[in-house]
Amino acid sequence: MKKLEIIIRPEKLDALKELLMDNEVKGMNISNVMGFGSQLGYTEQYRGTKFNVNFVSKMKVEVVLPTEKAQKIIEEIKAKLRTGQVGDGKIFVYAVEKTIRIRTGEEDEAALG
Amino acid sequence: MKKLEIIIRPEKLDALKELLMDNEVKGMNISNVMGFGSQLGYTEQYRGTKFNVNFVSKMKVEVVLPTEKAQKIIEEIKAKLRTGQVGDGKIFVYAVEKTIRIRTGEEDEAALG
Amino acid sequence: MKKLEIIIRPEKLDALKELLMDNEVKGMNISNVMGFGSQLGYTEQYRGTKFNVNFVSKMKVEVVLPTEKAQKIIEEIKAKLRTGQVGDGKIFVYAVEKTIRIRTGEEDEAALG
Amino acid sequence: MEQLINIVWVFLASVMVMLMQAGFAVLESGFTRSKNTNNVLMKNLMDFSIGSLIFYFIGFGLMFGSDSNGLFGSSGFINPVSLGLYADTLSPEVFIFFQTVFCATAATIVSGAMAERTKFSSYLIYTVVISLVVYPISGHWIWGGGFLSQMGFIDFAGSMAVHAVGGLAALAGAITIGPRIGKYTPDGKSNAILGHSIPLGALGVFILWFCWFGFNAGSSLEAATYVGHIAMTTNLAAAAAALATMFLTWFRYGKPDISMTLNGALAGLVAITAGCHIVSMPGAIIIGLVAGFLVTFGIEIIDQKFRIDDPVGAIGVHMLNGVWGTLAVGLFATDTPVVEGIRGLFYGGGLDQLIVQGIGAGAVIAWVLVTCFITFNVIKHTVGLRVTPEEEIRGLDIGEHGSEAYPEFTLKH
Amino acid sequence: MEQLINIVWVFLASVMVMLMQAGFAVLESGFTRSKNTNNVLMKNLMDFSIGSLIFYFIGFGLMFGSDSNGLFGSSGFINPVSLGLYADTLSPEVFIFFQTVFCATAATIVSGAMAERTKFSSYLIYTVVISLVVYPISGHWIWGGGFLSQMGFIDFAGSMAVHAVGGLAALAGAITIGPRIGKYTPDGKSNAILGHSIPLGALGVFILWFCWFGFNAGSSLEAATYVGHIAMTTNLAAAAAALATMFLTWFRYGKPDISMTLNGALAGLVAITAGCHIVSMPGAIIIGLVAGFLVTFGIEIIDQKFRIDDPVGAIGVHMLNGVWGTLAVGLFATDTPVVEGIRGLFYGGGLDQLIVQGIGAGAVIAWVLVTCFITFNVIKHTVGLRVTPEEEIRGLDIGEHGSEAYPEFTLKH
Amino acid sequence: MEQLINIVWVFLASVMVMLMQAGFAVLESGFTRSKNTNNVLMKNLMDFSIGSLIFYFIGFGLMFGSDSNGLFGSSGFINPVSLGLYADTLSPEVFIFFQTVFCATAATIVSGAMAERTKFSSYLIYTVVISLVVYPISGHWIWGGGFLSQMGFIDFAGSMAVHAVGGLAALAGAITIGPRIGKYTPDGKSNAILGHSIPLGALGVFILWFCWFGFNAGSSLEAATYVGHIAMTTNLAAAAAALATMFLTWFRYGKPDISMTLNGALAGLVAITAGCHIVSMPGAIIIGLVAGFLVTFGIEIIDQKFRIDDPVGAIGVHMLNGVWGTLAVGLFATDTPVVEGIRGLFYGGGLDQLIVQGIGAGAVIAWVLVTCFITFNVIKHTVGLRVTPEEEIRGLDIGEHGSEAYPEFTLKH
Ligand SMILES: Nc1ncnc2c1ncn2[C@@H]1O[C@H](COP(=O)(O)OP(=O)(O)O)[C@@H](O)[C@H]1O
Ligand SMILES: Nc1ncnc2c1ncn2[C@@H]1O[C@H](COP(=O)(O)OP(=O)(O)O)[C@@H](O)[C@H]1O
Ligand SMILES: Nc1ncnc2c1ncn2[C@@H]1O[C@H](COP(=O)(O)OP(=O)(O)O)[C@@H](O)[C@H]1O
Repeated sequence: MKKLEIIIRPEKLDALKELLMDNEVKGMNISNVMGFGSQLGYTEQYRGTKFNVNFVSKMKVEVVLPTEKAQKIIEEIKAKLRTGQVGDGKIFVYAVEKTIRIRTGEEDEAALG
Repeated sequence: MKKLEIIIRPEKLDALKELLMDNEVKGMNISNVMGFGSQLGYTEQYRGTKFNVNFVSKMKVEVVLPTEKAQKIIEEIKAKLRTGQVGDGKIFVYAVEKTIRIRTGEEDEAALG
Repeated sequence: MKKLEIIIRPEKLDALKELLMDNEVKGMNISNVMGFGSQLGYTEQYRGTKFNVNFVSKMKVEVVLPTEKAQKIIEEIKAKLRTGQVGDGKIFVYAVEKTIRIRTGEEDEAALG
Repeated sequence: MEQLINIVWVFLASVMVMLMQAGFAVLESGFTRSKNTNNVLMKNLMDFSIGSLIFYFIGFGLMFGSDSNGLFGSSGFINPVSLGLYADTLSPEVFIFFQTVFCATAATIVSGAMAERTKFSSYLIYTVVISLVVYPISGHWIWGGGFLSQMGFIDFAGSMAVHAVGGLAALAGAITIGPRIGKYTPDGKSNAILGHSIPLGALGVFILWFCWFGFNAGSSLEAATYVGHIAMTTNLAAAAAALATMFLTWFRYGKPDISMTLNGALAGLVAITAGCHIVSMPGAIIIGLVAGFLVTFGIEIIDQKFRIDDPVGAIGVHMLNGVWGTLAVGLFATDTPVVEGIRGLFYGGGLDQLIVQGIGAGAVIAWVLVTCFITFNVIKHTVGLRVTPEEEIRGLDIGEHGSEAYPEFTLKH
Repeated sequence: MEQLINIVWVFLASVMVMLMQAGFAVLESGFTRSKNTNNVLMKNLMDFSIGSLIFYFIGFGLMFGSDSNGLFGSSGFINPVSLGLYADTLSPEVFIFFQTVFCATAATIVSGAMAERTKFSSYLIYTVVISLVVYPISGHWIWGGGFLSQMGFIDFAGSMAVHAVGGLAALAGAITIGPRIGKYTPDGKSNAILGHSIPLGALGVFILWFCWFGFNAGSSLEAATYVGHIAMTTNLAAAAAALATMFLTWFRYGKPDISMTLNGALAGLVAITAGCHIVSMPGAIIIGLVAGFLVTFGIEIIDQKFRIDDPVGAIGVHMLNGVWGTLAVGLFATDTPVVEGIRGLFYGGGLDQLIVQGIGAGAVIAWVLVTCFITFNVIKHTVGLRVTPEEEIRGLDIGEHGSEAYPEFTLKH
Repeated sequence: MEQLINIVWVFLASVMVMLMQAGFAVLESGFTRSKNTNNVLMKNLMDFSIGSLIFYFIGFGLMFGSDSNGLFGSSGFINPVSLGLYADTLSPEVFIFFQTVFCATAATIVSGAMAERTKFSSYLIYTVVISLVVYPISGHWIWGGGFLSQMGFIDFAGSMAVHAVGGLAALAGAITIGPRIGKYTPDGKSNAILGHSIPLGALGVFILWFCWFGFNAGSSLEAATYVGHIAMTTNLAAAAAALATMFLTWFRYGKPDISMTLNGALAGLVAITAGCHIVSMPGAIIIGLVAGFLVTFGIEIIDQKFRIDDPVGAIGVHMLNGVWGTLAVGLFATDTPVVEGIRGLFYGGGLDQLIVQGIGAGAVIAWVLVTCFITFNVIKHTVGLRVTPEEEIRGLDIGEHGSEAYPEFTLKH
C-alpha cells in the first residue's frame, strides 16, 4: 500500500475528490496547510507597515491505497489538476506498512475497502 | 520505530490519549482533519439551497513509538475505540527512519523517552 | 529522498524557515498541531471549574529533500533551535518513495528543484 | 406637553429594552459552543417575535385587563389599545410597547439555561406558554393591580416580575431536561464546557448594561427629576457586583475569572432592579456586593452540588438575584427623591415591608415553578423536550437548522 | 418648548438611524466570506462618510430645495441650513442630520448585493452618484414637495424612498456586474456560497430592528402621542414576517433556516415602513406575513430563476418589500391615531390610493433603474466595475486593502 | 417642564456615552491579538466599574466641589448629590451620572495603548489613580470652575479634558512599560503585530461614532435648538477625517488601509469634540481633514521614529487629536447658533483665544504627564508593571485569567 500526500491549490479540491472517487478510492483525509515553494507569497500592510506573507494556503489530501492504483492516479492528477502556473503543488509517495480498520479489525487492502 | 497515524472520531480523543499513556507512550501530536470514507457526510442548507458536506470532522493522532509497542497498542485501540458504527476510523502504520530530540540531540528510542 | 517532520515551538518558525532556506530547500509545508510530550500543558479555569489543557500548541514543518541534505539540516536544527527547555520538539525522518511536481510532471529530485 | 415628554422618555426606554434581545443573543451564543450558535440565535429571534404577537393579543389583557379577584386581568384581549391605559400621561400604544419588550426579556432568559440540548420545536411551545400565561399572570399580581400590588409589594422594574420569573422558568426547564452530555462525570464531578467566544459574551454584557438604564429608569413611566437617582443606583450596584465577583474569583480560584465577572455585572443589575428607586446609593452598592457573592457561590452550588446544568448561568444571575433584589427592598428601602415613607429593616422600618416582599416572592416562586414544571413535563412526555444524543454531539445547528455558524473556520474538535 | 421636545425626539431618532450603519456593516460582513470582510466593512464606512459630505453640500438641496416643476429641488446647495427648514418646529440642522442618515442608509444597501467582486474604487464612484443624484431626486418627488407628494403618494418613512431605491440600485448593480465566480454551475444550477459568521449577521439584524424604531417613529418629525402606534405596527410586522419566514422555510426545506429568517425580519421592517402610521395592528401583521413569503420566494427566484447573484439578499429584502410596502398602503390604509381620512382598498377606500401608490412606485422604479444601469455601465466600460478573477478567488481583502480580517484564525479553504 | 426635557436629553446622552465602553471594548480587543482578548475585555469592564465607584465618592468632589484656588474642588466627597449641582435645570444625579461616564471614557483610553503586556493588578492600580486624581483635577480646571475655565479656555465636550488626558496617560504608560516583545527588531525596525479581528474593530468604531453624538451634543447639558449644529459638525468632521485617512493611506501605501481608516474616523471625532459648538460646518470639515493627516502620520511617527508601541493607536487618536481639537478652537471659532462673540484666528479674532487654548493645553499636558509618569514608575518599581516574557508570549488570557477567548477555534500560531 502507498500513501499519496497531494498538495494542491484549495480551489482544486472538488476536482481532485471527483478524480479519486472515479478511481474508486474509498477514503481520504484533507487538511489545510500553509505552503512555501516557488510560488511567492504576497505583501500585506497594517497601519502602514508592509510585511510579507510567505506562506500560501494549500490543501493537503492524504489517501492510502493499494500500490497498483497509485501510478494511474498520479498520471490523472498530472493531467487534470495542472494549471501550468507555479503553485500547482506536489505529490509525495510513501510506503504504508499496515492499515487497520478500527471498526472491524480488518487489515490492509480489506481495511481500505 | 513506527509511526501510527490514527484517525478517530473527535469524541474519542480522551479515551485514546488515556490508552496511549497507559502504554507509556511519551508523546504524540493531534490535529484535526476532514475525513471522507464509508461514513457519509450530511446535508446542509443555506437560504433554501441544499448542499452536501462530504467531509466529516475527524481527529488525527500521530504517535511515534518503538516497533515492539505498536502491535499491542493497535490491538487495544481495536478493542477500546470501536463503536461498531461506520466512521470509527483507521490506523496507518509507517516506518520511521530516525527520530531526533532537538533539545538534547538524542536519537531514536532515546529521543522518544 | 527523505521527509523531515519537524515539530517546534511556534515562535521558532521564522528561525527554522531561515535555516532551511539557507540550505537551499525549495519548499515546505507548515501546519499547526497540538502536541503532548514531556512538556506539561497548563491549567485553565472556567467559572470556577479548573481543568487541564494537556496539549500545547506546536508547529509542524514538513519538508521533503534529497537524502544528502538531510543530515546537515538536522545538525543545524539541533544547534540553532535548541533552547534547552523541555518542549523544544522533535525531528522525525521518513523515506519518500517518489515526488511528482503536478505542474510539469517532473519527478523526484527534479520535482523538488 | 408633559405627556409628550413622557412619551419620548418611555418610547426610548422601550427601544433600549428591545435592544436587550441583541445583548442576550450575543451573550448566550458566546457562552455556549459554536456548534449550537445558530440555534441559540434563532431561539432569541423567535421568542421575541412570538412573544410580541402573543403578548399583544392575549398576554397584555391577562396582565393589565380589569382585575379579577386579584388574580388575573380579564379584558383587553385581541385589542389591548381599547383598554386605554395611560391615555392621559402617556399613550396606550407606548405603554403596550413598553410592556411587550419586558415580556420578551423574561422569555429570553429561559433559552440560555436550556441551551445546547433542547428541541427547537419544543422551545417554541414553551415560549408560547411563558408569554401567554406564566409571565402575564404573575405580572398582573405585581404590576397589573393584582393581589400583590394591593398588599404593597414593591418591584419597581421587575427583579421578581421579569428576572426571577425568567430564572425560575429556567430552573424548571434545566431540571426537567437534564444536563448536557458530558457535563457530569459518572461519579458526579462537574466538567467545564467552555463557551466559544468571550468577546461575544462581553459585548452582550456591555449592551445589556446600557439597555438596563432604559429598563430601570424607564419603569418610571414618566419623565421625572428623579430618574437620575435610578440611573445612579443601577450603575453603582452593577459596578459593585462586578468588582465583588472579580475579587471573589481571584481570591477563590487564584485568578480573576472573566466569564464569572461578566455574570457578576448582570447579577448586580438584576438585584437592583426591584429597588432602584427606593434605596440609597450606599444601599445600592451593598445590594450589588451581595449580588456578586450570590452569583459566584450560587452558580457553583447549582452546578456542583445540585448538578443542574445551566450553560450560561441564567439561574444564578436571574433567579437568585431576582429574589435577592426583591427581598432587599424590605431591607434597604429608605427615603429617596423617588418615593418617601417606606422603610426597610435596616432603615428602621421593621419587618413589615420585608414580610410583604417575602410573601410576594413566595407566591411568584410557587406559581412559576408549578406551571413551568407542568409545562416542561407535558412537553417532555408528548413531543419530547430534548434532541437525540447523536444530534447533541454533532450540534444543534446541523441537527435543527441544517447550517453552521462559522462554516469557514477550522475548529479544534 | 414643544420645539425642544421635537428636537430631542428627532435627534435621538437620527442617531438610531445612524447606528444602522453598524447593523448593515456586521450583517453584510457576516453574510459574506471572510476573505472579503475588510472590503465589506470599508465600503460601509466609506459610503456613510462620503454620503454625509455630499448630501450636505448638494444632495439636500436637490431633495428639499425649492421645487422645480415637481422634479427636483434647486436651492440650498453648499449651505443647506440657509433653507431654514423646520426652523419653527425643529431646527434646520436637526432636520438635515435626520435626512443625512437616511440617505446613507439607501447607499449602504447596494454594497451588499454587489459584495465580493466589486472594485473598491468603482464602489466609491457609484456611491457618489447615488448620494448625489439618484436618491435626492426621487426623494424630492416623495418627500421634498415633488410631483408624487403633490399627487398624494404616501411613503411615511421610506419603503420606496429609501429601501426600494437602495434595492433597485442593488438590482441594477448585481445584474451589471454579474455573479461571483462559482455561484452558478455551467448548466445554471445555483451553488450556495455561505456567509462566514451567522452571529455577526444576527447581531446586525437585532441592531437594525432596534434602529428601525428611530427610522419609522422618528419620521413623524415631532414628538406626538401617536408614535406608539408606529412602534407597534413596526414591531408586529417584523415579528410576523420573521415567524412566517421561519415556518415557510421549515415547511419547504425541512428545517427552519436561520439566515433566511433573519432576512425575513428585515423584510417585515422594510414592508411596514411606508404605512406604519396609517395601517392598523392587524393590517401590520398581514403586511408582515406577506413580506415573509415575498422574501423567501423572492430570494429564491432572483437567485435560481433569474440567476442574479445577491450575496446578502438585499434585492429580495429591500426592493421587493419596499415596493410591497408602498403598494400595501393602497390596500391597508385606514383611520389610525396618526392620520384619518385615507382608506385603502381593503378598508372600503376603493382603488384611488392604490393607483397613486402604483404610479409612485412605477416612477421611482423607472428613475432608479435607468440612472443606475447607466451609471454601472459607464463605470464598467471605463474604469471597470469588477476585480480580476485571481483577486476574486484570493479575496478582496488582500487584493483591495492588503490585509486580512482574521489573520490569526485557521480557515478551511 | 423645561427641566424634564433637559433630563430626558442629558440622561439619554449619558447612556449613549456609557455605551462607549462597549465600543472601546470591542475595538481594543479587535485590534490586539486573540491571546490577550479576555484581558482587554476584563480591563474595560473593570475600569468602568472601578471608575464609577471612585468617581462617585471622591473624583466628582475633586472636580466639581467648591473651587480651591482654581486648582481643585474641595467639597461633595462621599455624597456628591449634596452639592446640589444643576438642581434647577437638570438634577444633581443626572449630572453626576453624565460626568461618571465621561470619567470612565478617559480611563479606558489608556488600556489600549498598554495592551498585551501589562499586569492586570497594576492596571487596576493606575485606573484608580486616573479616576481618582488625574482626570478630576484637570477636569476641575476646565469644567469645574478652575483656573482654565476662568481664563476662558474652551473645551466643549472634552477634546482636552477627556481625550487628551486619556491619550497623555496612554503615552506615559506606553513609554514606561516599553514595547511588546517582537515589536521592534534589534536594529529598530518596526514589525506589524496584527489585530485579530477587524470586524470587532469596525463594530467598535461604528458604535463609538453613534455614542459620540451623546458625548458632544449631550454636553450642552440642556435640550436646545442648537444641538443639531453640534451633531452636524461632529458628523462632518468624522466623515472628513475618515475620507482623508483613506485617501492618504491609499496614496502612501498603495492601498486604502482599513485599520488606519477606522482610527481616522475616531481621530475626526476626537478633534471636533472641543469646538463642535463653536465652529462652522466648513470649519468642522477642515478640522476633520487635518485630523486624518495627523492620525496617519502621527501613528507612523510614534511607532517608527519614537518606537513607542501603542497597539491600538490610542496616542495618535486621542492625544494628538485631542490637542489638535483644543487648539483648533483658537483657529476656527466663529459665530454659530450655539455661541456668539468668540472668534478664532482664521475668523478675524486674532491670537487671543488661540493663546488661551495653548496655555490650557500646556497646563494639562504637564499635569497629566508628570502625574502619570510618577504613577507608572512607582508601580513599575514596586509591584511591577509588566508580565513576564513567558506569559507575554503565551498570552495574558492564560497568564492573568486562566482562560481563552476562543477556545474552540484553531489558530495559526
Ligand atoms: N520540498 C517540499 N517539501 C514539502 N512540500 C513542498 C516542497 N516543495 C513544495 N511543497 C509544497 O508544494 C506547494 C507548491 O509548490 P510550488 O513550488 O509553489 O509550486 P510548483 O509545485 O508548481 O513548483 C508548496 O506551496 C508547498 O506546499
Ligand atoms: N483510504 C483512506 N486513506 C486515508 N484516510 C482514510 C481512508 N479511508 C478512510 N480514511 C479515514 O478514516 C475515516 C473513517 O473511515 P470510514 O470509511 O468512514 O469508516 P470506517 O473506518 O468505520 O470504515 C475517514 O473519515 C477518513 O478520515
Ligand atoms: N512520541 C512522539 N510521537 C509524536 N510526536 C511527539 C512524540 N514525542 C513528542 N512529540 C512532539 O514533540 C513535542 C515536544 O516534545 P516534548 O517531550 O514536550 O519536549 P522535548 O522534545 O524537549 O523532550 C510534543 O509536544 C509533541 O508535539
